[in-house]
Amino acid sequence: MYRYFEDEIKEVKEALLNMSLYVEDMIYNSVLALKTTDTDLSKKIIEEDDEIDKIEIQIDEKCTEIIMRHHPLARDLRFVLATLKINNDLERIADLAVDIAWRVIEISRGENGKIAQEIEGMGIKVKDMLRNSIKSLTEENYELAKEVITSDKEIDALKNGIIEEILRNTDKVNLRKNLSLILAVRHLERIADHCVNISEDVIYILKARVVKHHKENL
Amino acid sequence: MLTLNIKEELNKTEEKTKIKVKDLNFYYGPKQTLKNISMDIYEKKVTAIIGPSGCGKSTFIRLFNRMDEFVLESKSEGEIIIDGKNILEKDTDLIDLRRRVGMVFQKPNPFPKTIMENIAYGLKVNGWKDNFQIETRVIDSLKKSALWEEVKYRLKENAYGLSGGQQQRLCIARCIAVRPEIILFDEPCASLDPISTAKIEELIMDLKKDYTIVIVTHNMQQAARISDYTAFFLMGEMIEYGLTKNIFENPKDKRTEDYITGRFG
Amino acid sequence: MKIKTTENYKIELLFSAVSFFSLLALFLIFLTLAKESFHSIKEIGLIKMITSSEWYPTDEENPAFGMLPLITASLYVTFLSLLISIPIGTLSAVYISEFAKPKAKLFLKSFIEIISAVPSVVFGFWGIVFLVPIIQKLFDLPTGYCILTSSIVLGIMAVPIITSLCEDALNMVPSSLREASYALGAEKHTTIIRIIIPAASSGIFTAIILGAGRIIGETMVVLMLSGGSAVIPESLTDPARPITSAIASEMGETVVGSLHYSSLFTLGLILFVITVILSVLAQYISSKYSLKLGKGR
Amino acid sequence: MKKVLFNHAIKSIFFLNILLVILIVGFIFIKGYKIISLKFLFTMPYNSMTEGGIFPALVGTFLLTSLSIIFALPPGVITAIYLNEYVKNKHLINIIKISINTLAGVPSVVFGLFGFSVFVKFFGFGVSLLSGAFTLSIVILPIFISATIEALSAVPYSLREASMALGATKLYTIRHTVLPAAFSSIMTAIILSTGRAAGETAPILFTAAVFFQKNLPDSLFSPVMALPYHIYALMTEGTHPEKQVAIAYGSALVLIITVLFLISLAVFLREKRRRYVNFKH
Repeated sequence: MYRYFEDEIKEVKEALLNMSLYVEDMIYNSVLALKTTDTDLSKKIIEEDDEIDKIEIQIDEKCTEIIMRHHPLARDLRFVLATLKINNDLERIADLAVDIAWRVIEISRGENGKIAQEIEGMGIKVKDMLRNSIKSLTEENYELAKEVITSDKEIDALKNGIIEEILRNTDKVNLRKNLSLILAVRHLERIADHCVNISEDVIYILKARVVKHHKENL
Repeated sequence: MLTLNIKEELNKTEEKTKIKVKDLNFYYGPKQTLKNISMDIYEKKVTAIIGPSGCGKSTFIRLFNRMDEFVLESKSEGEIIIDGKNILEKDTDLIDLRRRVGMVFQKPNPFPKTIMENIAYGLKVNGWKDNFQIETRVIDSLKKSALWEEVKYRLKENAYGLSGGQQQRLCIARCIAVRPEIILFDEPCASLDPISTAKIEELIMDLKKDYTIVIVTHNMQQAARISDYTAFFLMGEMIEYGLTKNIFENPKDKRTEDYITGRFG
Repeated sequence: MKIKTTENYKIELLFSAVSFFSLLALFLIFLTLAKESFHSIKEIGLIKMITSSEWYPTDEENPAFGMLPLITASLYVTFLSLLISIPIGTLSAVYISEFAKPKAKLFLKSFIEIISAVPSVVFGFWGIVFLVPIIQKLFDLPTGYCILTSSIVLGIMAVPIITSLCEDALNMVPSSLREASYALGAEKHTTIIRIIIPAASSGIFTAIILGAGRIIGETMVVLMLSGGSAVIPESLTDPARPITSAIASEMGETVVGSLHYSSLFTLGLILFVITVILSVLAQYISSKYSLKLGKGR
Repeated sequence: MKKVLFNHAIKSIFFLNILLVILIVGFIFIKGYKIISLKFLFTMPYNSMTEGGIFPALVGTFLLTSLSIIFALPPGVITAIYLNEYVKNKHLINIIKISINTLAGVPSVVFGLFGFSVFVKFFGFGVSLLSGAFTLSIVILPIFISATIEALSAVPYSLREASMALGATKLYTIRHTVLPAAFSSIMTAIILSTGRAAGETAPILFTAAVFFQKNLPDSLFSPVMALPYHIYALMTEGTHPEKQVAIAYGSALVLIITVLFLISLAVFLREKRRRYVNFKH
């Protein structure tokens, strides 16, 4: 029986991985759209969200079925429970990427210059965080998960720096536009927080340790 | 666009009916043990029948290969149609029926013979004479029942030397050796430990590709694990029948829900 | 396929025919005895034969076929030997079933079964060479061949039979009864006397009836030890001629077809009827009994 | 006090019982073992039964028992199979079982009368090996049937189910599954019945046995000497009792040893298998 159970767990893992790749693309495209104020790309991102929602439901159902059929225990139980949460986090990340895409549409036209470049850099960092958190799951890599959690501080610092800079350059003319930029940065920072959540869940799966709100447990 | 690997087989509804049960009633003496049962059992699917002890589930599947013949003073009404023929009719060739509908019992019941002879028994019953052919089929059956690796050097040993789980897999091998179309499992894991049970369940999942399987079990988790369809029996009545997923996640009948959540009685 | 089925049906029919052989044998035995005894019954009359007390079958001028002495002798011997074998047999059974340790129990049961197979002629032989002289000396008798001797030997012989039947009956008492009694703080002897023996009483009764059937039909011991005098015995030390003894010893001397020959078959018929009644009675009681204990599912 | 008395009473009565049997068998053993020798077993009696051996009696008993087993075997096995495998009707089973048990309770001397009237007279076999063997076979039939039924019912029902579920017919199942599985217990039943047949005297009293015979039996229709009858005859019909009693001791010991050996063997085999079966299922 274990063979069939293993297969199903593997199926879920693969689905999560695929979903995360999908979401990664969305993050990257959203910052790219921000840089180039590409509304077409933004619209595509917004449309893609439906796809992610569907996948989320499928993974949820699969997890329910695994619980129903196999009554997983111990590590397997932690895996299924954490998967449900990770699934949720990924969907939220996708939503945030969509939010960024909306900001791009709000900004519509105009030059963002240096700031946009910095936001892109932050976006790529956040995307790597996501990649690493999922990688720590698929590779069962505890160190990598830890790294993701600690790198959150870096993102926070980055966020603060960019916001400072935006505020410094803000005048009456670009107030509305810069507000959207600040929001986009905030979205990216929230994505990073979700990545931290994912990593915390990975640590829960691997070590059965709750590090959420208990950083000393790391 | 990315594609996901999640199979959606459970949502398919186009199944081929293998066994059609129509208005089946069964009496044991004055007592009615099965009441008005109608259901379709689909080809190459695992159908589980669950219910508390004495709900008639064993009686029910024993009608499929007419093992009720040995029950004294019993009477059946209605139809069980396998491949277009009502097998409850008097002129049914029971011998042929039992060859087509194999059965694995609650307790492993190997014959007190060698492993080889055990599996060859069903073939000899069917008039096989050529030893080479018999041997080939025996080996094939052992491989299919995931027992070959464990017994390949002891085919000439007595089957009672095997462990309980191995004996049960031997019984499955004996059953599939005659290439039935349907295999009935009557609580096949009731007397086995969890490891052996897991092996048998895995084997049932493997066999699903080639055979229509009906399994009676009072272990709900087992039904949930291995079956595609589940029927819930209570006091001789079929309360609910449907996709296993639906029965266990969202049962329609209150009694089913009470039973599978353990609130029964 | 159809042909095979009819073949099987034929075999089943054959089997069932053979199975009635026991019933047929029983019936044939009755028929044979009845046919052979018809002559004497018609000639003398059954009632007269049973009630008159003169047994001179070989008297040339005036043969008499009063079976009363033979029947009384049989009853005497049966009663006396039951008196010996019932207490010893039942109490031995109680010992095996309630006192012996499980391993010893298995051994003792087998042992009892084995000694119950000792041929009766051996018991008769032992009686002649061992007991007869002792009885003769003890009671200062002209001969040691008497009712007492044959009763003692028969009693000893019936002990293992009664023991093993009683043991079965005690064994059928569900252990839950025992446990219940012990759980209430009852001691072993209380449990045995108050619970187990009453629960097994009809089984024990069955055992006694079957034992009686065996004793009354036993031939060799009484033939060798009773002494053979065909008069109604007055004391325990009188010689006597029980039914079986009469049949066995006189059969060789009679002319086939004579009144004597026929009257011996009448004796056989009486014996047959008595044992059949006892046997059916015992089975009736034991079947009711097993139903009561819930064994007859 | 009462309790102690009760327990002691039961124990002592039981051991008295055992002691009695040991006394009887032991007595005969002590008196008889000196007499038994190869010569005693394998020579003919001579000098009007006061000297010589018991060879013809041994041969007679052997022939009688083996023939009676051969006669009892087919109807016995078939009846047991029919009762255990075929009949569904409870009343029918009851009727046959009651008749078997009743037959077992019929006194052996009545079997003797029956045998005399039917085999000796009606069929005209005379006092002969054949008449005796037929009579004995009816005597042992109920014992043999009961033991065989026990043997068959010890074969687990699940084996029959397994065979039937593979599409075997009833007859095939019986031949290839039930009988092989019950084979050794049926052998035990045969041994048990042999032991019983060997010790019976009354049924052969008027059907087969003679006190003395010059030659060994040469056909089924010749009368035979038999061990149990030999003991009886030596004690009651002899002309030189004091000399014959020694031979009787020897004969009795041989008979006891033979019968007890057969019965013990059967009981031992049965108990051993019972334990094995309990362990296995």
